[in-house]
Amino acid sequence: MDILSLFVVIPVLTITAILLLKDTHQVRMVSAFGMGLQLLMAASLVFLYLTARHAGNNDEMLFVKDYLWYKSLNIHYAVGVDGISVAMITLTSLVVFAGIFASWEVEFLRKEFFVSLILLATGVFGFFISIDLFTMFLFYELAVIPMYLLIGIWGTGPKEYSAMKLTLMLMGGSALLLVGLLGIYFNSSPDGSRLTFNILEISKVVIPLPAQRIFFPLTFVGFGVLGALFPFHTWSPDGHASAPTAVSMLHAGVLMKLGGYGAFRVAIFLMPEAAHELSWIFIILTSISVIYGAFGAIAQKDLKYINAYSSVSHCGLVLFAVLMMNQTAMNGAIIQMISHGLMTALFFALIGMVYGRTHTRMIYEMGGLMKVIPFLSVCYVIAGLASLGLPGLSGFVAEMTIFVGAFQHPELFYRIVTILAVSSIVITSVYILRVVAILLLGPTTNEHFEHLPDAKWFEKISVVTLIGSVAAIGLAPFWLSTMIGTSLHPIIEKIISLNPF
Amino acid sequence: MINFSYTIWIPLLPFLMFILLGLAGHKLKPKLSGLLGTGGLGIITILSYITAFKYFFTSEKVDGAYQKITALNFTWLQFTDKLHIDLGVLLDPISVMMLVVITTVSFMVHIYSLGYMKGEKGFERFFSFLSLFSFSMLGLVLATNIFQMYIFWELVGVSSFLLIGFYYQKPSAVRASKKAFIVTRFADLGFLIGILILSFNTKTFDFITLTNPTGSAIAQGGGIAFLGLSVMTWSMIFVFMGGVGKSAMFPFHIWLPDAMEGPTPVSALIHAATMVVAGVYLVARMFPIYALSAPVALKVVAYVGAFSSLFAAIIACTQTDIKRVLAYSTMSQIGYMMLALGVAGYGGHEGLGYMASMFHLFTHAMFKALLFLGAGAIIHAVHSNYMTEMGGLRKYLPVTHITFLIACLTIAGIPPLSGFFSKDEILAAAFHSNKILFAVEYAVAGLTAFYMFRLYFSIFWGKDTHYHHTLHEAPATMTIPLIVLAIGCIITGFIPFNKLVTSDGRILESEIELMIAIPSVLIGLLGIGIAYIMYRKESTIPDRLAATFKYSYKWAYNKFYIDELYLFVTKKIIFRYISDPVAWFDRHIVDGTMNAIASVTQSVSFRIRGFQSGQLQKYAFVFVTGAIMLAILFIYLWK
Amino acid sequence: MASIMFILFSAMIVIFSILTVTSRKILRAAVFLLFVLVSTSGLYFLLNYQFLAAVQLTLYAGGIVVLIIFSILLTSHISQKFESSGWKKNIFSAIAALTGAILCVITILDYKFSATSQAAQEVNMRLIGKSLLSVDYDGYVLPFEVISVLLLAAMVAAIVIAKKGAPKTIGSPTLNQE
Amino acid sequence: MNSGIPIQYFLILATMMFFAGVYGFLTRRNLITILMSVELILNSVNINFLAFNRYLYPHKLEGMFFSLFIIAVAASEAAVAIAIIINIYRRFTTINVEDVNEMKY
Repeated sequence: MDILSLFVVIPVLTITAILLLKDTHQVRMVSAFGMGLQLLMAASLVFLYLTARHAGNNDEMLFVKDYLWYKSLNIHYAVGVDGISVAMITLTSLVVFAGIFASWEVEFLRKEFFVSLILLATGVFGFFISIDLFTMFLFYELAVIPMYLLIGIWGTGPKEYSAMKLTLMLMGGSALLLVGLLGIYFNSSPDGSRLTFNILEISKVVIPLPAQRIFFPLTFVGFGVLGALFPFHTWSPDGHASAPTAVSMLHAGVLMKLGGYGAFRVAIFLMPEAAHELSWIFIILTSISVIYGAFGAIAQKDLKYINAYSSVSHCGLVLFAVLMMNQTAMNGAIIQMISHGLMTALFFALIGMVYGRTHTRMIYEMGGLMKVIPFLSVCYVIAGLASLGLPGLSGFVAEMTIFVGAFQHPELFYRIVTILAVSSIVITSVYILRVVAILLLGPTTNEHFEHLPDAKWFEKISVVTLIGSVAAIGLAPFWLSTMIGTSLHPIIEKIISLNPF
Repeated sequence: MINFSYTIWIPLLPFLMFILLGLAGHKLKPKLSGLLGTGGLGIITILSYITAFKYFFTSEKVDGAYQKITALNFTWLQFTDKLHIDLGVLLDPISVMMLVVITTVSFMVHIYSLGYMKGEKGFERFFSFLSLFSFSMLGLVLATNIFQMYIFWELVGVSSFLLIGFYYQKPSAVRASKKAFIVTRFADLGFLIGILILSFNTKTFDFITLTNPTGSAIAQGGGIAFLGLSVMTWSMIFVFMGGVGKSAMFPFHIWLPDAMEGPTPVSALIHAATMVVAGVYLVARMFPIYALSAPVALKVVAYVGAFSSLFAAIIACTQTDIKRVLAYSTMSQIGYMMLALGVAGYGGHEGLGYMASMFHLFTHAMFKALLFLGAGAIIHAVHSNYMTEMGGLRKYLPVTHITFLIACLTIAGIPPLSGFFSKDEILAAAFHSNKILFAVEYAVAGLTAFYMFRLYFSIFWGKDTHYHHTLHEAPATMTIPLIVLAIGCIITGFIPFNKLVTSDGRILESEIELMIAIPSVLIGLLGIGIAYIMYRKESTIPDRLAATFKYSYKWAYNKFYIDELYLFVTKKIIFRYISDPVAWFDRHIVDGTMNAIASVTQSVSFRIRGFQSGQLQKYAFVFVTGAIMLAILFIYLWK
Repeated sequence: MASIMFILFSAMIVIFSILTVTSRKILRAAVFLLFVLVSTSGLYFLLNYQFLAAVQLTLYAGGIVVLIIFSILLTSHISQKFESSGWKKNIFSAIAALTGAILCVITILDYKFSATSQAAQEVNMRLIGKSLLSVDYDGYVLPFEVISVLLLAAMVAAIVIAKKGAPKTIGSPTLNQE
Repeated sequence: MNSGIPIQYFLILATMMFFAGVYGFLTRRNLITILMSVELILNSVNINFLAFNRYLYPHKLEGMFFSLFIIAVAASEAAVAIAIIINIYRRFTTINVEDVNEMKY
């Protein structure tokens, strides 16, 4: 058994174990154990990866394993990682781990809840380790579908509507994506040899430009739907608002990153010419996402909506940076994915905990919580500061890398758009501070809130894990940035060599 | 070469204190945590003095100029081969000077806070925030590159936010902290854009490379033009925008008066002595570029500074909240410094303004911290911020009275106090460069003397107010810093700044020009005289004057309605005309489109579900007919 | 002789088929069906498939029709006339059926069936029995087994479905409540 | 034994029987009569099988066996169908096919 497949096998084993359990109290222990193991695996993967790189292994992908799966279409179960996937896997295991603890007190159908949650995680892990387009798509779908159940069954508010909307829009996206992937597949060998789904093999050939022009937008939009690309982002506010805590965390923290990761790894990496040609359209869309999401967040009254719009803004920044197609901006995009993943998971965890106490998410119904639940409030402030890009926390590193990178673009148009995107940092601070001021500061407005209990041990584990990671990236971004940068190098080289701009 | 690598501990120690007090503060006894914070700062104050001594007096000069020493530098985040954020320690005359200023004032404020904040809830939190601020401010001044400066720039912003909002249950404090953060954040946007443009053109962040007067970065400046100004000019104007925000220059000054909602020691440290001069420091840091490559931007600096100083001085004459008077006074004095930088040139005698600006920064830190701490002592005793509720306090608070008087005389520019020297240099620099600006500053000098003594007389003299409780002098922890700073006010004027801190590191020959010094003292005395007449005793003159110039008084009293303008822009335009429509648009147009697609699909399905009638025979009929049709089609029609 | 028999049988089949599907009385329809089935077995005799004809008589005419009649007795009155379907439905169905029939007939008449030169095989019981149980190329043991399983399943299913008082095993829960 | 009757006659006969069955299937409302129509259809198919077997491939037995199996299937089908019909009658007290439309939409 190779180490990467373990990332799929461990969740599956955990699920099996949960299903065999009779006692629902043990379910969460088993889940926590399984996902803790996964976190350890991720840590050791980082270690192994860095050791291998240090030992001079300069392959594009490490730990590659390839099993033929379906012969006539040449589908393989092919796995492999580079620095980017390693970083994303680490992110995922962190968020899932924190998510398990954030949903410690789920009572209703607990067993089924954890099974769905871990199934979702399985899909995400599988997605990040795959280097075969078809397998990747399979895991992608595997991640999307449990979402429907998780929101539809354990959600709040208009959960059926939200679940339906989210699933339908994501499925619509994956329909486009499937067309795009098949388009890539059928153009994967212009010289008439065997067609392939393997990313590494496809990256060595040049897909004919007319085909790229058709399939690049399809693939990009397909992934873009998941990455909350304007105007396909509207599932996100409703979906997040209705989802239970851990699902919001996982969804905003990890699942939305599949979009950015896919857009980068598939759409741009495999079809750089069309990407370069068409990037201006998507640059405009993504910068609209960035500004528009931030402005949208200002006007919201529901904590989760605020955060959902903020995610639109931040994820817009990811796609924005990816489209700039230079080393620094892409590096920033990856860091932003990780940083936003952690931050937004933290946010949703805290919102869930606050909601669990006050039973409302409307900011105007709360106030002065800092005095009542200081631990959670301080964590909320930290999350907010991370989100508005305070140095020392991860958001700053990511945003600055993106901005500096994007501003190195040789064309004036892109630089001007970058300045527009930069202005989002102000708007972000407006809505973050607005929430912090209304929610946490000021006098305690409602006497019912005077005696709320502060965080319990499992909530602390969840929150501290995330804050620790956010601060770690913020204080010492160098190792992460280098790990990603090294892996980006061959990709950038391919893109640059084809587009001497 | 002297080894300066220990200087890393100067910012690092407060950071460790912050972590310690922030994480474990609530477990320690409040007193212990206060002492820990103060002790940490005491150590780095000593370190700073040692550094200053070593730098100014024992380090080697090359070609008669102080060198920029990079004591420590490591790459924190790599963007491209050339662009990377480093963290490190850069020592040059201004950063060393700032070290001394910051650690001194901060140390004094720490001691003062031990008394002032005694018994407050969140005592240890206060000290951990103070440590965070000290860390950030020291990191800012020691920055080796512009991006490091930006990092710490943001950090001082956030520590200011946290400290202004220290009384987080007070809605006005929350509002003020929010305002301060957002306004400065908006200005920082300009700073960031400036950095981006600058780095795009020069491909470096490093200060030494950037400000090397013969280096490639400055030589590049003339280049590409946009709206008639060179790229370098644009980037410098944007960078200056950051400075405008942090230093509360017009038009980003609105946060500073509100920031007085924070505890008074915070106002003294952050909003008088250190953080607000960061903008001045920024311009000084980039000065060679401004002077050599972007003279237009430098002009902007000068005019913004001059206008702000006049504008703030006028408002200060009408305010009644003593901390707000001081806040406007701060703004006015920083305007002075900006102006001085703006009229300076690089090197030689042209650099007088630069030197004067730094000098004034130094002296201002002392006397303004003193004024604020004195005001704190008064508020501590009286429990009110309004000078209309004070009067005759000289009897109750003798130490505070004397030190406050010294500070007032210093700011009024009365020799031989330090303010006289620095202000005189500024006026001289302005006089040699631009007569209009000189006239403005001359008037401001008079106004300054007037409003400061208005304050002084109303508090310590004036009518005898009856207080609800017996007033008593502040404890020693509060008076000692007052005395130390008062001594500072007296002696710092004699520091030979022209030998130490100049634009090019060389000694600048300058002497007091009597032609300028005498009139400036005279106008100061005139201001004091008018204040004496109006406020020494209770009198009706101020009210009558206010009635005569009703409209102008009202405008000045309401700060020229700038706040209202901002409120209009933010509340009306941003919230009502941008955010709400965006939210509406998103819910109804974008999401509406998605929902419309869904509902169209649904209604079509409802239409066609009639086929699925459950009537077996209908199905069969359709099937048979279809089969027949297909048969006909394939056998006869498809040939 | 054969042609006479053929004409007789086919006339009976056609007439009674039509009567089966048009008769308004259900029991009568069942009896007409019986006539059709019997005539069909006559045709089988004519084609020299005696075994099959016997099967047809016993199974179809004997078994199924009796079953049908029983169920008729269980579910409706013997003389019950059911209301005729709407004339629209009748007409459209008739048109569809006629069109189909004409189409098929035209196709049949168009096609030239080539006569075979192979010698006919004697179909006797021995051969049938052997073939049914043979595993050779020409053997039918597999379908035979499948059919036996099917019959068994049908038997069990019929019992389970028709069993009274145990509706939980079948049907949707909403139906149970009625 | 090919007694001069052309194979087409058999086929046409089967066709008529078949479409009579189809007509019945489409028009009758009583489930039992529908079942009878199905029997007609099955029978017509049987006739076809046997006719083809006898006229075109007399040396083989496929058609005959197929018919045999069809009869078996028809028997089991009738058994199950009648069980279902009785059950439906119990629940709906009718075996009118138009009233049994729970599965619509």
